[in-house]
Amino acid sequence: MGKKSDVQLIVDGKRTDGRAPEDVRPISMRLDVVSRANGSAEVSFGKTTAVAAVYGPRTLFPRFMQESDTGIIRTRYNMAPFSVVDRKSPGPDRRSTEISKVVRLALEPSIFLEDFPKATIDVYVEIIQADGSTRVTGINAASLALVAAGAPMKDMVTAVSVGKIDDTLIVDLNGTEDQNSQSDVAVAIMPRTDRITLLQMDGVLTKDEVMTVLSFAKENCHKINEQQKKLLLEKYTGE
Amino acid sequence: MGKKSDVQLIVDGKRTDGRAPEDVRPISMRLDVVSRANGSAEVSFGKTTAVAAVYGPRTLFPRFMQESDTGIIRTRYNMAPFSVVDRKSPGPDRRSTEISKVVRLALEPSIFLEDFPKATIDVYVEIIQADGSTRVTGINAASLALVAAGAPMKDMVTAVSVGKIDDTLIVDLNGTEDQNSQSDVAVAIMPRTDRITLLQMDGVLTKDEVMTVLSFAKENCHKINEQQKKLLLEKYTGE
Amino acid sequence: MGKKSDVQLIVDGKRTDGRAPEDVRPISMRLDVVSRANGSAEVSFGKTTAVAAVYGPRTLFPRFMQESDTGIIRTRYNMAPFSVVDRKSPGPDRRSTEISKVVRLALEPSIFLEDFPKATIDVYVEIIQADGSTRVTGINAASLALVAAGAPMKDMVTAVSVGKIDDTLIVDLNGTEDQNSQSDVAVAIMPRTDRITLLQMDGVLTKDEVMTVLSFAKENCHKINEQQKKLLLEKYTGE
Amino acid sequence: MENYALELIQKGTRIDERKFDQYRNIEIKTGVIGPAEGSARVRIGDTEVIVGVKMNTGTPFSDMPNDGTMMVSAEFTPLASPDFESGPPGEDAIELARLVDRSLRESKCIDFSKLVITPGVKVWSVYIDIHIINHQGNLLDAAGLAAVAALWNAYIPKYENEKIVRGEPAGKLPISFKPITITVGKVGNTLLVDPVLEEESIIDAKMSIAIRDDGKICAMQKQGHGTLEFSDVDKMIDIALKKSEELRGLI
Amino acid sequence: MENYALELIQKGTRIDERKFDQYRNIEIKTGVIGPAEGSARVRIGDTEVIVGVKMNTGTPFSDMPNDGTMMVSAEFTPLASPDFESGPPGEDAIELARLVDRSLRESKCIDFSKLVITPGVKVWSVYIDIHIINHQGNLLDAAGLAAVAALWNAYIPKYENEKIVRGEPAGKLPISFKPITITVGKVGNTLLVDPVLEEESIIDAKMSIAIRDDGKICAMQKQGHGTLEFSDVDKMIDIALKKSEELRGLI
Amino acid sequence: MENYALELIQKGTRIDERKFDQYRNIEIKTGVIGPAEGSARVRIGDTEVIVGVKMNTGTPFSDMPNDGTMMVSAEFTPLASPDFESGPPGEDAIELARLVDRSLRESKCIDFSKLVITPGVKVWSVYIDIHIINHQGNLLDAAGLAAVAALWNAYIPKYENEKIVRGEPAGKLPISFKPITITVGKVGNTLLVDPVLEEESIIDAKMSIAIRDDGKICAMQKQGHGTLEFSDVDKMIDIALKKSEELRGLI
Repeated sequence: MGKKSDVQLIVDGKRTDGRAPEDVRPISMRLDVVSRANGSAEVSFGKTTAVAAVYGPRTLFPRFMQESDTGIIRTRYNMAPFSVVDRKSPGPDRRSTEISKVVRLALEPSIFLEDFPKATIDVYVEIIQADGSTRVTGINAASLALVAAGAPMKDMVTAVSVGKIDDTLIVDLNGTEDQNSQSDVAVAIMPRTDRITLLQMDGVLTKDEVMTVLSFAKENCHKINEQQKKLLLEKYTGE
Repeated sequence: MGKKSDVQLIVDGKRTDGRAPEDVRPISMRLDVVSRANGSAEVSFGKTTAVAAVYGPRTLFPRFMQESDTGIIRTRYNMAPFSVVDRKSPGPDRRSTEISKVVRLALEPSIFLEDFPKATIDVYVEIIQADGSTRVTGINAASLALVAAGAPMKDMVTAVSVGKIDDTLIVDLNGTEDQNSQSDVAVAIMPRTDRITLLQMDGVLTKDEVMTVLSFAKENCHKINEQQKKLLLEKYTGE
Repeated sequence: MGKKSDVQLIVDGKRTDGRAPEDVRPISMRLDVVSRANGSAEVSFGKTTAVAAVYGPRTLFPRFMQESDTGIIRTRYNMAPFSVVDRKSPGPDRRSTEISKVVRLALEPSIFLEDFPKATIDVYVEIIQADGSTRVTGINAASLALVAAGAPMKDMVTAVSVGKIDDTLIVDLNGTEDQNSQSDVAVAIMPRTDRITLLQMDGVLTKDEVMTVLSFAKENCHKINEQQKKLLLEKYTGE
Repeated sequence: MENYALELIQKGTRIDERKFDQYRNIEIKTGVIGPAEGSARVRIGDTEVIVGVKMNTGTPFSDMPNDGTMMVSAEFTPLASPDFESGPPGEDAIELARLVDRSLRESKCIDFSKLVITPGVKVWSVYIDIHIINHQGNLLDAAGLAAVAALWNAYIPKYENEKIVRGEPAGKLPISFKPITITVGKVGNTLLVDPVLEEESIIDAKMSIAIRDDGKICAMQKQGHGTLEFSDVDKMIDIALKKSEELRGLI
Repeated sequence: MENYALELIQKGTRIDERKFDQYRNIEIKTGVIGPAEGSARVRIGDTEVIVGVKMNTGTPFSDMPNDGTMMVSAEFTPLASPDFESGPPGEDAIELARLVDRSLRESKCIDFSKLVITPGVKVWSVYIDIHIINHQGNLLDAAGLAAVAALWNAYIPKYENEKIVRGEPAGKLPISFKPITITVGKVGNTLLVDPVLEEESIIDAKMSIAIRDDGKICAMQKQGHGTLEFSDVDKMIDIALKKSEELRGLI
Repeated sequence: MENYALELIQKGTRIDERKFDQYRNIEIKTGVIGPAEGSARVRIGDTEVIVGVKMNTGTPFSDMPNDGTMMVSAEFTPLASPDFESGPPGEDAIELARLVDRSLRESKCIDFSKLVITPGVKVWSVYIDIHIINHQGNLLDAAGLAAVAALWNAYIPKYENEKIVRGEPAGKLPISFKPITITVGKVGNTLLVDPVLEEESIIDAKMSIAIRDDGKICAMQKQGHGTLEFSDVDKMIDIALKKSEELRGLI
């Protein structure tokens, strides 16, 4: 990240995988993939696939961790060993520990925690295939799973990655772009109010560039959120 | 295991340590080797030596692990670092974790768990010297220790290893045989009812061979159980 | 340790850092360096610097560790990764685990534990710079922190290292001396009664030498304790 | 719920109306994980397992200088079941991984002699990772099936200038057998295969039996809290022999 | 206490009477740790952090054969706060270390190309250890400041006969930038910098922004339980740009 | 029970009627562990400890290129006492291992200069593992005795073609001294050796003293919750000097 690659990533206006800068990869979303979870979803952006499952609200143990006036949310972001080109040893590492935290903070504002005192909602995100933008894909899956679980929610959370490669702003970075970007930004918002719940930026940008990147991210979050809502609508009204 | 060795393991009907195929190595058994345990035993089959100690029934902590209508049994199978030719790092590994589980399942059916609700019986098995057949030696020691501890028991548990080397069925594999066997089977039974409580088989055998192996194992378990009973009789009726 | 170095450590009666054998390095002591601790102190002997903080008496959790008729003291001795010439991986190792124990036993006799049943006093010692004699420096800092925390105390604890290099008795070993000493002794006493609370000796000494070393240590402890008391007096009466 | 499943079995039927020797619907997809050299996603009913195969270079064992190596791991992710916990693999995950390991190793499924780069110095190491997505019973059979399917789907990447060239296959992974693990459970006097979760909790004991293409048994393990009779083992092997052929046909 | 801090902010003032864009008194001492190749002890008010830089030799990453490496770790020692626990780094310590890491890495603060001993084989590894001594709020800004100060103070030791000669500098560590991390918090409609502990507990959300000497942003991270509006980010960057110059001047 | 032991000591006698400077019956068996290069099983009364010595090859420390290495570990297996727990070694096990380590190292018991295979590159590493079988008091003295007995019983295996030939001795392990650790406890004004478990719990403080064959002291450590007077140390050393000769005679 933050390094301008020698290879050209945009040729004739097309990215390495043939997309235009403003194209998100093909998205697939599926609900109810884990039988015993209260809610679950599998979301793919191209070859990045995340499965999320939500358990709870359920009573929090050990008891001394309970808070009498509010519930809590816990998250675990994990990558399958085979999800990346160089096999990842099983178990949490520093990166997944940090991402577990930012994912939690990205989702938390969307939930009425005070509705389930002494209890926890546990959100598990497994990355099955990683080709860039894994954390935002995981957040999109987790938000769907939360809705499917009937968690008390103020709004959904929708996330996207935006970046700068070859001095061009792009959306939904794939793995190659992620590694060679001049800048890489992950953003999550609650679409109804455009409130930011996640913002992580790497690379080198001027203030103006940052603000442009954020608008671009917001716009794409809204598009993705339409797809999330469509899926949920089908589940609850259709078929 | 499961690999036919280049070296011949049976020459003129004799095994590497001079035994006939149907011979168990010299067995020694001793009770009450650990002062503060409720029961304990040391058992050797040739140069394989296991010490077992039983603590409990004792109240199980932390309390949330207690089961209100039954007791539980916990086991720990551990090898001393010096017990094997290539020093083993202290602490559990994947093999000892699996064996701790199968030893527990091998012993559990022999115990009236419902007699001690909310409590645990803890069985510790230490392998002091390893020359093949360690898990079955450990089970034999543990069963003696359970009786010595006065645990409420339906029956004893007796275990033996059988295998196939140079196309011949053998009993009580030593270390060399274990590493070069065509097949290696560990069996534990409750001798009064011939119920199987442990069966682990590696290698390649036909169904008929498996069934022959099992008969052979049963027969040898009965012989070993006679020695276990003799020892206990001496203890309780007095030398 | 215990090895007579090839390099000469005393030349013309002077040690590698210019001191005479009986000289302690310049000592600096400061109180109240950690805002939220009940008491804290930073102590340097030359380039060895320890920070100690005391929390408590505070209720001990989990509850089953509480003792109904007495309090306990817990200690953690830790070295910063950059405190030593060869970077130390963060986290406890065997050495720091042992030293945490001996520091606890060195401090414990000075405290009226029975004054705070079910509670704990937690003493944390961080070595910031290590140039020999870290554990005794840590004990001196911890004892100051305990007084500053208002812990119920019978006496202070004062510690010093003494050793033998080039067949000469020296006090307050620096890092080079520590590594090349013929013998290295750490001693802590409660100065009012001359009771020994810590004594660790490495190297090879005759009994007579040991007894001389101990007298030498006692004498130096008293000198150091004067400085500890002076500092406390300033805090509680002065400025 | 558990009593209901038991009651049904005692009446000769099952909670999902299957026959006692009938598996749930099985679905096998291979090549599903881009970054892996081999992969399979297997569903047995709702139970779902992904296995990924990664090829790395490593050092051979000193007593096997001319053989590649293999390592099987399993993660029981807390996502897949409320009974699974975060943290290092527990004894059930370790047992499952070791059982899959043994079925592959003892059956000589992988031809390790063809995985040597420099004899005694550098060989291919086959990492087989079992990832549980949805636990609705009979994990071991699903994991075993997925492992074999992923291995048959796997390739060896190109190796040039002492480096692996990821994504460029140099050839298929050399596989000789398709060992199939069949677990047969015992409830009272009934033997059954492929228990769902509700059935697993009332099973007295079960036997997992790995069968090679030639009908030979290459691994067995009794599981569960109860006991088995010798005659049970006889019948269980017969069931396993029959079902293993059926499942092998799916790969 | 928390409500009092909040009440004051709502009234337009702070618990210690600072302005909203004012840091507490900052004190930076470098070269304070004898055994370290670089070190700094930074106080912002009562908050105190020591950073030590240790130079070791290591292997370069295979995709960066001509670059040295860097590793940032943080210990939240239980000495520094009753809220810190013994044990391996928790998520807060890991996040802080990774944020400092990113601010250094993305800004290209260290010139890694000058840290090669034998290309592809042996390079210098820069270990940056953050040790918290006193936690009274705003740890990240203090840690970031200490890291940069320690790096600017650091030297490369002599390297002779394949060995590091400790204590003998062979030259300065090659440093190009002084990235400064400024954390701006939001309480209601108020934006403020350098919160003390009492203020941190009532902050809705905050943004940490790392700024390079040329005014470019090289890392950002939203923190805290609440949300931010897009217009907040605009204002927060302005504050960070201004304050980063001020703090950079202190090193 | 504890009070009874204390009461007896105050009356000038002990729970098992021994003299204050008398050890329980000591039994030392060497060569008891087939796979180990050296081993000893020591019983002091009911207390039982096994020490195994394993010889491996390793890399010398960079500051000691011409010396072999040694590593002492202790396992307080939960089998040996209800007070011991499963898991990594606790502080008591670590302290015991380190005390045995120091008594061996400081006494120069092992001649490390004779354990070099290739100077600076490959040396013998002596692994000394202490395994507690039965804890009935005075573990350290038993462990120290077993360690020395196992070392005197140990051999260096043959080393051919860069490999250890296990089971074939090439010569004795080079041992020069028999350091003996004697622990002297203080209860009120009474000093005593070899406390049983009931006595250990009422001991104010104790001193472990390692003595070399030439009567020199090579390690000391105060243990226990209480304090000692300087005059106690004087007397304790005298007791240790006397008892160490007695115990050394048993090896």
